[in-house]
Amino acid sequence: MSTLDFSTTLGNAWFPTPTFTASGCASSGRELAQFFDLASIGGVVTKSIMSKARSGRPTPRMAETPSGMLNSIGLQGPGLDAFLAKDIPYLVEQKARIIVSIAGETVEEYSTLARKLRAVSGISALEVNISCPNVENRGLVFACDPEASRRVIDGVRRTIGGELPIIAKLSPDVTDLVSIARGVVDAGADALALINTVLGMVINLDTMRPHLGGKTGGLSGPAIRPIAVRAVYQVHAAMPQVPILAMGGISNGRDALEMIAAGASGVSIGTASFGNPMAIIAVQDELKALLTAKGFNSLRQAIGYAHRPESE
Amino acid sequence: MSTLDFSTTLGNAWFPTPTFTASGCASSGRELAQFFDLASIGGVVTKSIMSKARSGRPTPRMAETPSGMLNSIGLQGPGLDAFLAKDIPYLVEQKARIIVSIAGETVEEYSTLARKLRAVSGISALEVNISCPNVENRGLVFACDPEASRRVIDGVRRTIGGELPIIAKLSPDVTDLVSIARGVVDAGADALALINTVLGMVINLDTMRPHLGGKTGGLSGPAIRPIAVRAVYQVHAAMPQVPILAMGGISNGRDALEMIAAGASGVSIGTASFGNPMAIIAVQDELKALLTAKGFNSLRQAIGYAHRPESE
Amino acid sequence: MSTINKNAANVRATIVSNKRVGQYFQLIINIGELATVCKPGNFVAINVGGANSRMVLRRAFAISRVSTSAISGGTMELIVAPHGQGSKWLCSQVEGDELDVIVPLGTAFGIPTEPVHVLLVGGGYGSAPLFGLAELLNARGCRVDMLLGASTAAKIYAPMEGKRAVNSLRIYTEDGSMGHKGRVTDPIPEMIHDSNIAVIYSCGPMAMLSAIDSITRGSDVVHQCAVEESMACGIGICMTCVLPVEQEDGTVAMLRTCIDGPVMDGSVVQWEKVGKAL
Amino acid sequence: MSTINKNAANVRATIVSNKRVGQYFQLIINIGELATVCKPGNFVAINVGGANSRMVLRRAFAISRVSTSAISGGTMELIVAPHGQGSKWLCSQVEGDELDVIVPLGTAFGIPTEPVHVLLVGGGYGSAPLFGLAELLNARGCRVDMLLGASTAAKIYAPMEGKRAVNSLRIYTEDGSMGHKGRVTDPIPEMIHDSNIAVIYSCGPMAMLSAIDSITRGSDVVHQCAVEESMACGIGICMTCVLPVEQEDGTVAMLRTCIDGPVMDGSVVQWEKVGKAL
Ligand SMILES: Cc1cc2nc3c(=O)[nH]c(=O)nc-3n(C[C@H](O)[C@H](O)[C@H](O)COP(=O)(O)OP(=O)(O)OC[C@H]3O[C@@H](n4cnc5c(N)ncnc54)[C@H](O)[C@@H]3O)c2cc1C
Ligand SMILES: Cc1cc2nc3c(=O)[nH]c(=O)nc-3n(C[C@H](O)[C@H](O)[C@H](O)COP(=O)(O)OP(=O)(O)OC[C@H]3O[C@@H](n4cnc5c(N)ncnc54)[C@H](O)[C@@H]3O)c2cc1C
Ligand SMILES: Cc1cc2nc3c(=O)[nH]c(=O)nc-3n(C[C@H](O)[C@H](O)[C@H](O)COP(=O)(O)O)c2cc1C
Ligand SMILES: Cc1cc2nc3c(=O)[nH]c(=O)nc-3n(C[C@H](O)[C@H](O)[C@H](O)COP(=O)(O)O)c2cc1C
Ligand code: FES
Ligand code: FES
Repeated sequence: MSTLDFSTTLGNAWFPTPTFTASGCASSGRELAQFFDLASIGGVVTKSIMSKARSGRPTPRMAETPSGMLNSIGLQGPGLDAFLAKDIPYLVEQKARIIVSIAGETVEEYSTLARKLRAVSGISALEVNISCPNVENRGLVFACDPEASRRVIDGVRRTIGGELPIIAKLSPDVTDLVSIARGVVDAGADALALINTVLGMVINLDTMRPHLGGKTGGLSGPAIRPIAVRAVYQVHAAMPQVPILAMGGISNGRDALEMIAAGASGVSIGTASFGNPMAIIAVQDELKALLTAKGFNSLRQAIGYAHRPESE
Repeated sequence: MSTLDFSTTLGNAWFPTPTFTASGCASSGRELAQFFDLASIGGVVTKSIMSKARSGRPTPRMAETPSGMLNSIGLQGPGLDAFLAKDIPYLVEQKARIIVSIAGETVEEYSTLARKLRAVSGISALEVNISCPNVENRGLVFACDPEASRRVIDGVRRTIGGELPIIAKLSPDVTDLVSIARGVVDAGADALALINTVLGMVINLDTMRPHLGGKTGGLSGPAIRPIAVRAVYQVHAAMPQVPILAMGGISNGRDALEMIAAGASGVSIGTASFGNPMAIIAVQDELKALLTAKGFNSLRQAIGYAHRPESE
Repeated sequence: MSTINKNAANVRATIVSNKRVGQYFQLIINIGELATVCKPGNFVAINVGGANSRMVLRRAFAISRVSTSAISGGTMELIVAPHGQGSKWLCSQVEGDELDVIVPLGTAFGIPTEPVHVLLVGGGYGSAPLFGLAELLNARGCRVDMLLGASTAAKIYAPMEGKRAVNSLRIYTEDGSMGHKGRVTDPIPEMIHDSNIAVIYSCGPMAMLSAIDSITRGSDVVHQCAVEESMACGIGICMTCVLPVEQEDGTVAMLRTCIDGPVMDGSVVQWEKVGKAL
Repeated sequence: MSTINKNAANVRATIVSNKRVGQYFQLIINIGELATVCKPGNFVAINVGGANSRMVLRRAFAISRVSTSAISGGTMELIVAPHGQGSKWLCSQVEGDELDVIVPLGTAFGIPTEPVHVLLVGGGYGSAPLFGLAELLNARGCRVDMLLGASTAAKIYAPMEGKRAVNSLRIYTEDGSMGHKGRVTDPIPEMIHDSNIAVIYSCGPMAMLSAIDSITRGSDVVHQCAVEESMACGIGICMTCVLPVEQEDGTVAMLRTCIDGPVMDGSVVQWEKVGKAL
């Protein structure tokens, strides 16, 4: 029996396993380290970091929904400097592979973040979260605007040079995901992260008002998995050469394999960790067992398998 | 104790209760009539009818997903003539209020359908399902294209005259739902139906291929309810005067009240009827009890309540 | 025009017993008066997962047998394979638990008016409804031969009592772990040739039904098969459960197997078009 | 830097008993060795709804008491109000059922090094963790007064045994159905004035905690309160459970109540900013 090659790559970054935390769902990594060794997973994707400290949205920041949840955190975080001083050294010390997620309010802010991260060692890749309101354009979310998306990635690419792979994280709340994906790839993204949360709302029937402090929130969890699988499939069909880091409701190895077959090179686990801090480890073990049971010699062979004609 | 005025209007059509079937989730009405009196609900929204008979998509046509399902029926139906000969007379005989849903592959087909329906008596309103591929524009779904959406509604409006209210049914799979909504209202829609299913996919891990015969399918059920509530809230905020028929995961009276508070004048129940054929009756009874318990004298008072400032 | 089984009702029904039988579970469920209107071939649709379930759709199961006794009232028997999350949940329910059931649904096997020679072919749990059918046919004076097949012995469902109404029973397993080694369809051509079989009743995987159709096609043998398509509602309102069926006028229509089936005339089902666009 | 409770572990734990007490359910759960590392104020996070549940998030409950006996091993007690679908599910579980629990989580009540006079104030099920706390304080020689309040008698949780460690206990109900009619906060100003209360420990609705803060603000009385914000994860990874808290440098930060709480210093919580953007 041959052993499975479980490794994967996103751009020029290599990872021993294809399982990652999802941005914003693992805080700084410390908390999950109580439950498993951070070096044992593919990597930690950090909470999206901005230039300055941010206190985020008012509470309540969550609502549970059928097989999912809404969150409206509003990118609370310590700002880049504190992040570089405290969180990165900790993760490096744990021998975790690190994907830093960045977020900005202007095209310039993204470039600034990239510039400061350029020289930081121990980082495997940058995930660029463009699901943020663009203050220069009436708060329209970057990821919903092909031109703004392109400009953000272009700015980051120019700043960062060819060193670090750029993973552009897209929102599913668009009419034509493939054209946005094409735009950011043309602008220099090495890989894509699909999908960010879906915009949703819950009304609190006691107050008869929107339940969340931020009114709307992002829907995540198993409820959105079929949307994520479709997004990965569509984008992989259009650009089979571009690696995809897939996320959206992945809770077990079967969910992960759906994403891999649809075209993902790696998977991020977010909401599932809230219900089960060991979810990533479970996904990793189950995915490995499934691939082996199906006779694959490597993860690579399974990537995009669902696109092959029925006859193969 | 005052009795609740439970009636509602969509355009100039009046209904004694605000609870409807959802298009495509009640077949011709006959089947549900075995479980309750069709005249006892607000009305029956018929399966979207096209000019000619259609056999629809290959099987499998469904996949269950967490708190939801995917369907890819592909608008199977008998065509308008058979529909007018068999289904309408039956519904009229049951004293059901009827909203006829129409679908087309071209702008012209919608107008043709409207022309033939114009003279048919016993119809309360037309629901125009524009979530169909436009054969004249590379199969791009009408509802994802502001201009095509507008042209469909404009054509129907011109044909039908001022008699029948037009309810334009929109897809949530767009970047800017409000602008599509504005476009169809400007073109003559009296009301909006929100939301159609969300595009999704499931991979069958036995075959490692898309599970559905049609590959992608429409996601419905409780999983999408937060998306639907958000859509209703956004559109009502932008156009508070336009009545909304809300649908998407409504399974009980509380779900219905969320939609009403977000801005809906009526609710359609689709997927919930698959699990519980009496779901519409349950929603109706529970919604009535909830409104009464909260001290409302009429449904009307609760419509859009969530938009009021906290202080009220 | 086809309509929903006119006896169908949505009831809460209590589980009388749940026993493991090979790889299946035999559930006896109290459905009171409704037991008297269930016919061989009819099925039920059951809610699964309980109050906080993420499963929103009903599951369909063939009624294996009904019995109406003075003590327990009317009951029905189901033979359930623990397949996915919903059927596994059902198999884990115990005596006294309540189920939300719609029963009876769908068409029934047609019973010949003459005492003819019939062959019953069951694959896996597909044998379940055949024993009740055999009793009925036997009571009408038919000669009833039965063939049961499965991949392996534990998937053969053949209760002792059930065999009483059968004149002959042959079992086939693909791995040879019980009865003859081979497919359940292997002996059919010879049986048709050697004896005067008027009707084949079949229930099992679609591939088995289709194979029987190829055998009976062109012959005088009537083939009544109980088909199985993925069903979202079971009551005719969703259009997911369709099969391509030839109409009287020669056209092919996608018919709902929850209403126009599950029992269908095998010769009009367009087997080669199943899973294809028309 | 604040971190997750270093003793926290994810375990499967068996329910030893589940009893109705007024409008609450008292659950005794076997958590073995972990019982020895639970402190008054700590909480647990429990998975709800079982295998096919549509509820994806854990529910948080204060540990009311722990006990370590030779026979049953270590157990913890929870007092659960059947509020929404998740807590109702938990209340419906019976002896022998297994739960997926993360325990212990969060901060604990600080115990004074001197035998001072303390006041414990509990609202509704908020009284649960106070009895274990009272025992500890009593053992340290503190004078322990207790005030319990709720809207109505059935929502007062005050077990017989619990009262032993308390020097005085006064109960307030808003409808007057038990004890004094009024709010549990009504007598506090006078009590502070009349006696030498050094610390108030409180647990209950946020409005109650905030009201106590207005009373103690500017005084020497230390206010340790166990707060309750909506929590998605309970282990510090989601940032949903935050409260605005004044930092040493005078700035206000949104701190995670699952890690920096639930027990917090009431005087640094910015009560008027709760639910507002900073
Ligand atoms: C008319 C009819 C009679 C049946 N009789 C029996 C019987 O007597 N014993 C038995 O064990 N099984 C029977 N089945 C199959 C049974 O319905 C499926 O095994 C069951 O629905 C699978 O559900 P699950 O939750 O375990 O699997 P999942 O894979 O989780 O099911 C997901 C969804 O797909 C549907 N689905 C999956 N497989 C099937 C299937 N084979 N047929 C229809 N829908 C499916 C389910 O209903 C559900 O909505 C019958 C099916 C039909 C249509
Ligand atoms: C530190 C802490 C200690 C607690 N101790 C107790 C206790 O001892 N006894 C008790 O009965 N209850 C306690 N609660 C409240 C308990 O967590 C909620 O009542 C429960 O989560 C509600 O879940 P549900 O499924 O019944 O309601 P739902 O309304 O269905 O819950 C929906 C979601 O909102 C969250 N949520 C709703 N209300 C609350 C709340 N008040 N606090 C936190 N999250 C909430 C739930 O966790 C869930 O994710 C405590 C809460 C916290 C944060
Ligand atoms: C509480 C919470 C916070 C999140 N914060 C971020 C974030 O800071 N940056 C980001 O790119 N995505 C963020 N996300 C989105 C997730 O990374 C992920 O894309 C999404 O939740 C879908 O995956 P899941 O269903 O596994 O959670 C957040 C999600 C949640 C639930
Ligand atoms: C099986 C199925 C068939 C449907 N067919 C149609 C249709 O013909 N026309 C239409 O406008 N919407 C159709 N829909 C969408 C529903 O009308 C509704 O908008 C959607 O399912 C969301 O509501 P629900 O979650 O209550 O099902 C269909 C949905 C399902 C599940
Ligand atoms: S299962 Fe819904 S129509 Fe047959
Ligand atoms: S509940 Fe998730 S950080 Fe506190």
